[in-house]
This record gives sequence, structure tokens and C-alpha cells, in this order.
Amino acid sequence: MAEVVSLAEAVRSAVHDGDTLALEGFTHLIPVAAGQEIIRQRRRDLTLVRMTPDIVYDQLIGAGCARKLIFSWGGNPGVGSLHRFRDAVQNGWPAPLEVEEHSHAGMANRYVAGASGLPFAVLRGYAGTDLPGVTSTIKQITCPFTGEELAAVPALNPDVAIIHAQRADRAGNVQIWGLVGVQKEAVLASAHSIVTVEEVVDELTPVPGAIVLPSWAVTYVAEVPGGAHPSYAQGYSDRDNTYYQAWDAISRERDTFESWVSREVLV
Amino acid sequence: MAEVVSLAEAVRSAVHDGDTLALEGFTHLIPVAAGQEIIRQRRRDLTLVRMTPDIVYDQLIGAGCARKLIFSWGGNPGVGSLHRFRDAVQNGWPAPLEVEEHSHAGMANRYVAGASGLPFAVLRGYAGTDLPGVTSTIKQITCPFTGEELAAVPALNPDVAIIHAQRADRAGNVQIWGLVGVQKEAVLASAHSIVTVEEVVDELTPVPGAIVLPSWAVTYVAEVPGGAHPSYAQGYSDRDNTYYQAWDAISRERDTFESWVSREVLV
Amino acid sequence: MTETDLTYTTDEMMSVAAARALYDGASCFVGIGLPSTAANLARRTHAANLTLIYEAGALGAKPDRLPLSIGDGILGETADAVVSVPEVFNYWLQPGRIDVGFLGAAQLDRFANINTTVIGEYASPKVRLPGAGGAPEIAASCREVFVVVRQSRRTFVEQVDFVTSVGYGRDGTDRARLGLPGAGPTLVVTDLGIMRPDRETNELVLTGVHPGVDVERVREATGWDLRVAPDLATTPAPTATELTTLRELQAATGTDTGE
Amino acid sequence: MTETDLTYTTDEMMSVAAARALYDGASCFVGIGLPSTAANLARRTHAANLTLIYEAGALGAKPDRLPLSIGDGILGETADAVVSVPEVFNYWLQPGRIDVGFLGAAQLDRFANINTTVIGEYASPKVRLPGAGGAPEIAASCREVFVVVRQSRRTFVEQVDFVTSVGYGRDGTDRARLGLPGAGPTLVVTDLGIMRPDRETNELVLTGVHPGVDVERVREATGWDLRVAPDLATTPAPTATELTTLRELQAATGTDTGE
Repeated sequence: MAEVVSLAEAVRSAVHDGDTLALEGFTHLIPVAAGQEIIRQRRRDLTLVRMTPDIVYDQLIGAGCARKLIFSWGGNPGVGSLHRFRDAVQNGWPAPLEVEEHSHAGMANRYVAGASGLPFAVLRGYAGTDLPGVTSTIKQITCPFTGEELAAVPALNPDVAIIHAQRADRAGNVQIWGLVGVQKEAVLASAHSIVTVEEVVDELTPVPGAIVLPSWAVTYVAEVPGGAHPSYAQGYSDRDNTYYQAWDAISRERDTFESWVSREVLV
Repeated sequence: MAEVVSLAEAVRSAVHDGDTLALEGFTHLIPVAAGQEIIRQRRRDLTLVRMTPDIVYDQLIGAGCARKLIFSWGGNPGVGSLHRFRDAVQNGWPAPLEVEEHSHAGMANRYVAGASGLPFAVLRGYAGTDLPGVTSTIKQITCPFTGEELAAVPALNPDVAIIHAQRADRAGNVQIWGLVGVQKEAVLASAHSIVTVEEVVDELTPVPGAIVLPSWAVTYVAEVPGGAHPSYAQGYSDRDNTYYQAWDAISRERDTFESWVSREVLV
Repeated sequence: MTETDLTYTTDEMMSVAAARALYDGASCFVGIGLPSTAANLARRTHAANLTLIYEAGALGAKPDRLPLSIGDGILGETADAVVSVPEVFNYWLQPGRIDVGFLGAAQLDRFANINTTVIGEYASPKVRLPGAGGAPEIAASCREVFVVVRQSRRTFVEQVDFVTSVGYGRDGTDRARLGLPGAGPTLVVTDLGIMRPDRETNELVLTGVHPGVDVERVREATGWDLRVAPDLATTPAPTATELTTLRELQAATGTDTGE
Repeated sequence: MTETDLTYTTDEMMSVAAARALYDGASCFVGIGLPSTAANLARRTHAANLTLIYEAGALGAKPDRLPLSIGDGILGETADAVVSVPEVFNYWLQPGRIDVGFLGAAQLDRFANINTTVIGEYASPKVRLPGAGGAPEIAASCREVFVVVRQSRRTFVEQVDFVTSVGYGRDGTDRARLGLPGAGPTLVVTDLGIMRPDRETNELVLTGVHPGVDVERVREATGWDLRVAPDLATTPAPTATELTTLRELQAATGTDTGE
């Protein structure tokens, strides 16, 4: 059963140096506050997993928390590049960043395999691309019935999945609606999970399009209103597009980034 | 885009002798009326696919429509055995019935593979059971990353999937709620599909827990109120448990079954 | 308040004994029929926080009567979450998240293998049974498995005619060799008593008899030379609360259910 | 009613030309940025029954402004169906259900291969780009692919530095050999003109120029010796309706979007 705790306590208990973490969210419901709490608690040597690393991963990378990134698309959505990510890959600042890159289809299926307790997933993917040449976690597999060759990718099983959701009840059942992305799979694939929510309520009244993660599949729930900012939480907040644009300037140079971290996160 | 037609027309256009059909429904929303229309149109030599063949498959088998059954659990749920199914397997009446049997997990994954455009699916299943010895569509596969042995099953890709749903709009978008079973996968795995619905409405107002099959993924929609009877359609009708019990007596002997078919279906 | 009639049937004893085995806070993958009766009884007596999972897609179902089928509407309506059938098997059962798989059987053998496929030869069966359903993977993947089944020589056989779901395999040693994730059947509850696998050989051993049942009667209803535990227990008779709750559940249902 | 200013930018011409290529009734897997602009313009002009699919999980999105990101709330709110990201890729894209995949590119080569991974060497890139996203499987599985990208020598290269998504492969013959389900890129729309693959060799050939653009200008913006179709067309200028609709869409959005 999930424990309802503070975000700081959840991160302190669940996230350790050297862990593999998946902070998931597909534009919607990105667990930004949780990512910044990890920076605040100065976790190091993390392997960060995400289909669409965006500014919260740029922040984690720039702050020196990450050793490796497993991903399929890294950018500032609607704006451009992630400068801290680029600086780490191109110049090794503040630390070299190992990358393991896949396509979205591959990453989604790696989570599905992880959530399903399977060691690998099969997909039609990667054929003819240069990705298998640079990513060792892409192999071929032969259909035992038709002889067809397909791609195989290994399961993702992070130590901790971290997501943001609209609501949880006091028992720790989590309700998510709108674009739900790959969050359920990330939580089910991981050994532990932290779910930040807009609010903890007495009862989860049904909402069209909502899915529920039962309490016994979640480790920690933390109430963090606005915890997805600058992304949005459908029914609670709109996307702060200005922030995404402002991030481009903040993150472009190392010193503006560092003063931002000191000022906005490490306080 | 789905065409909204009569059930008779949908079956006439989509279902041919020798076809492989999946009439799916997991206790809830079983497309019984469509099955009886197939009996009425005297289709023959069908390969019938379903995880849980129940009385509508007993009726199709007893009426001589089926050549083969691909399934994982065949019974009269809450009552007992399917007498027509038993008579076909044990005595070849009214015709021999080939069976290809799997577990629920295997069948569900076969539909998933079919819906996903993959030739096979991988699961942890069947190990140590006698099923692989009698079912040739269960093979082993080795994980290319861990060397683990797992089960592989081939995709199911029926000619026609037939399901019952609560509602469709006039454009043919289909809305289903409550226990949704494996119906989406069955439709997406099949070349064509028929969806009978309780009602065709102007607009599909959102319902908690509902899924929508977009019109362009469906071939025919037919309005058949009560088309799931004696099973139920959440929000429209309750399960007729008495009918399931009555079926035991009707189906037990060949002559009572045959007079039932003449009287209730072939009219 | 009317006094509870403490006279009970052997089926009531069986359901009560099976219910007692479920512990509070457990997640339980429930087959319809006897397992469902026992699991719902447990949830209404000592195990209020039992999470009931039904293969039709209900996670955390809280029915106020016994479901009449595996996809009874009351399961989805009262569940914490409703998911598709593929999701139940792939995301919830397969990874080993479920504590207890609760199964019935048409035949059960000395090593707790389960047959629900055919009696007789597969190609020309004497009796064609419903088939596997969810059982093979429930038996493989749940942390442990409880079996509840009425005991007779016809059901309790030396070797099942067909291994639909693996207990410990034909010679009791298969489970480890196959690398099955769960521990397998740790408990068999019948209308006569209780059996558990021997720690060494995995052979089912009689560890308890229900009140008024003697060992000889159980052995007569068993198709192999049944071993009896040295510390054979006698099941405590159903309490008034257990009987009242079971009878209320069944009255609310209107009819008994069998798979 | 104010009169539409019929003066248009090269970007407007590009979006209009790309939109025209989409046919009514098609299903289109839409990348954010230029493809999304073109697809939404098409849906508001000649292709009202265009089904827009966004990888974040929106099937049949009907936004009344341009989405600012691939997971903009307006996509889910207006969609016929919202599904999980794994479902988009596995149930909808992979089986070849989608008519058109609409992609951008950082580099594009002679055989329409797309690079969005790195400029320079992979191990020590000059520029680290965002990566593959959904593109490799969109390029493989859609019935055909349209690419929309601004044309320059930096972007239109002889050989991409990295094949993120396959057009016709390094020598133009890979697609058939690999057994990819879709036909591949059948159309490239730029701010200067239109290219299509040669039927025999799959090399991109200039088949149209936008009004006021001459062939030499296109060749200067192309990093290989660009072939020109004998029946080179000139794209009709944007109509008043097209321009009005495009500008209204962009005004409603408040800001232009780039991936």
C-alpha cells in the first residue's frame, strides 16, 4: 500500500546515488517538482530514463546528478534544444553523460516489457537505421512461426519511477486523466515509485478517460500542487509556455544556469 | 469509416463460409444476436475464435457452423458445461470439431500480437503443462539479452471480429464501458469487424471508464438493442442468469437443441 | 437478532476453512465458484483489506454479493480499477505482483497438479472439460496458490490425466527446474480437510481434518496412498460470525455458483 | 470583412503546399512544428475529414489552434479517442493503419533518409540533436511519408551523418530489401519547391518550384547535384482562403512552434 508522505521524505527514502530513475510524463503531467527535489538532495550518478527528456532532465543533467541518459527524444518541446544536455554530450560538462538512445516505439515497448515482467519486447522497428550500430540494447529476433526478423529490446526496470498525477485518495490510489502517456508502464516496471499529485482527496470520483493506479502498486504519494509546472495538469493548470521559452535563455550558458539552480532550487 | 447497416446486411457482407471469426466478450457484452444471425444465414466451415466460448458458441457449434474452435475456456459460466461443444468434441456431432486450445494469457497475447501487426507474442506461460504437447501453436523462444526461455504464440488475425458495445455515433465511432475484455484487440487484430450496439446516438457523451474505437478502425456498425442478451450491457441491461440455467436443459440433448434452433433462430 | 444455526454443511466448512487461509492485506487472483465464495467471505470477516482480482479486468473488486460469473457487472462497478483482459494477465499477473492465486480443479494429483482440460485421452476424451482459462499462469506466477475443491477419488487422483496447471510437476520436482516464479500450491482445502505439500518431496500431505471427519474417510476419498502429518490438526468449526456472513453473502446472491 | 494580404512568406508557401498534399479522409501521423501546421491547415481547408494522430495518444484530434507541443492538452480534449503512448505505437502505427506520416528533418539526403540524431560523428558530435522520437517507425510503417523542411545546403546533404529514419537507404535500394511495410517518403515540401523520389532509383528529384523561385536557387540550396523533372511544375500561389486560414490558426496559437 502506498504511503502518503512529503516529497522530500519520498525522495529521501526512495532515491539513492547510483539509482536508475524514470521521471515520466509526455508533455502533460511532468514531475518537475520531484526532479528539483532530487537536485536539492544532491543525488549523484543517476541513470535517467525517459522517452522525452525535457527541461527537468536538462536541470538534473546541468546540476551534475546524471551519469547516463536512456531516452528517445531530448529537447525543449516547442522551443528547441536542451543546452545543458548538449553541453554534457558535446563537452562533458559538468560531467560526461553516457547516452543510450532508442526510438519512442522502442522505449515504450521497453517499459511495457518491464511492466509485464518480461525480459524483452519485440517490435517492428529500427530496421535500416543507424541506431542499432550505436545502441547495444537493440537486437534482432526471429519469429518462431514465420521466420520473420524483428527487433528486440530489453525490458526497462528502473529502481524508481516518478510521475505526477491529478489526484490520490488517502489510501494512496492514484487517478490520472487526459494524455496518460507511458506513466502506468513506468510505475509498474519499476521496483519503487513516487507519485506527486495535485491533491489528496477523500474519494476518487470517476472522471471520463481516467485511469487508476491502485495503492498497492505505488510506493509513495506526495501532495505537491503545481508539481508539474511548467507542464500542465489537465483539470488543474495550463502549460506555462513562457517558462519553456525562458528556459532557453537560462540554460544556454553555464553561469546563468548555475545561478538559476542556486537561486531557484538549492534554497 | 464504419458503415451503419442492419445486422443481417453486416453478416451477409462480412461473413463467408470458411472464415475465421472472433465473437468476443468476456461475460459482459457478448454478441449473441450476431452469432444467431450467422446461424440464420447458415454459414459453414467457420473457425471460431474466442477466449471464453459460452452459449452462443455452443449454439453455433450445435447448428453445424463450425469446423474448428480456438479457445482457452469453454463453459456455461456459473452453470457448467457446454453440451453441444462436448458432443462435437466427444462424438463428432453434428460435425467433428477441431480444437486448438491455449490459456487465457496465451489467447490474450495472441490478440495483442494481431492488433499490433506482429507475427507472434512472448509470454511467461505454459511451462510444465501438457498444453504445448497438444497445441502446435505454442513454441519456445530465447531472450536475446538474458538467454531466458519463454513461450511464444502466433498472432491471431481473424477475418472478422464481432463485438457488442453500448453505443456508436452516426459516424460509426464506437463507445464501450464497464469490463471491456479483449474486444478492442479482437477488432484491431481482424481484417474486418462488425459491432452491434444498444443504440446509435448523435453524440458520444463521455462516460467514465469508456474506451472509443474510432470509426476508421471498424467496418460495420449495426443497431441491435439487447443484442448481448442473455449477457448484459452495462448501463442498458442486466445479465439474464435464468437463461444460462435454462440453456443447460435445452442444450443437453440433440433433439431439444434442434427444436430450439428451429423455433428461436431459424425463423 | 435471530440466533445463527451452528449446524453447517461440509461445503460451508470448506468455504470457511479456505477463507481463513487468506490473510489481510493480500492480493488474491480469484477464480469463480468456490474460490470466489471463500475470498469474499474472507474480505467480510478477518481480511477487510484483501484485494480481489478477477481476470475479466477488475482490480480490487468489492462485491456485496457473490459474483455470478467472472465478468459479473458488480466486479467492475466496485473495483478500484478496471483494465483490459490483456492488461490483467500481462501487467498484473505475469510479473508476480499477486500474493495468492485461488483456484478450483476438476482433477488434482499427489503433486498438486491441476487438470481442467479432459478426462481420458486428449484426442478422444471421456469428458471434455472447459479447459485452461487463466489457471496455468495463475498457478505459475502468483506468490503462492490455494486450491479449493470437493474431495473424492474421482477428483483426487494419483496422476492427473492432463496437466493444465502445474503444481509441482509429474514427480514433484518440476517447479524449480522450470524456474516458475511463484512457490506453487501451498494449501489445498476440501470439504473433508486440509492438505499441504511436504517440504522435501512436495507430495500433498493431510495436515488437518474438519470436525467429525476421520482420516480413514479422507483416505477413502483420495486416489493415492495419502500420507498424514504427525501433528494432524482438527479444523475449528465455523464460528457464528463466519456462518452468518457466508449465508448472507449467498442469500444476497440468490443462487450458488459453480464454474 | 478585411481583404486578405496576398503577399506571403516562403514559410507560408511551404505550409500551404504541404497541406495541399494531404487528401480528405486520410489518417495522418503528425509531428509537431511544420507538419502539424500543415496538417491542421489541411483539415481546415480541403480535408475536413483528415484524422490527425499525435504520438502523445490523441487519435482524431481536432484542435482549433496549433498545438504548442506534442502533448498539448487541446489534442486529448478534442480527440475521438485518447490512448496510452505504447498503444499509439503498437496498436495504431505499427500495423500499418496510418495513411500518411508527416515528418520534419534536421538533415535529409538524396535518398530521403532523415537525420535528427547528430551532426558530425556520433561519439563526438558537432551538434547533438534531439534524437529519433517517433520518426523511425513512422517512416517505416505509414503507408507513405511526407517530409516538410526548410531547404538549405546544411540541411539537404549528399549523405546524412546518421540515418535516424529510413527513406530509401544509403543507396536508394534498402527499403524493399528490409521489407519495410510502408512506401516511404513520396513527397518532400520545402520553402523553395517540391521533390519526389524517382520511380526507378528513389533519388529525390525536383518536381516543382514555388512561385518566384528558379531552379538554380533550389540547386544552390541542395548539397547534391539535384536532378530536375522534365515537366517541372510551378506551385500555384496560396489562395486567399488558404492564407486566411493559416494566419487565423497561427493567430489563435499566439506563437509559432518549432520542434
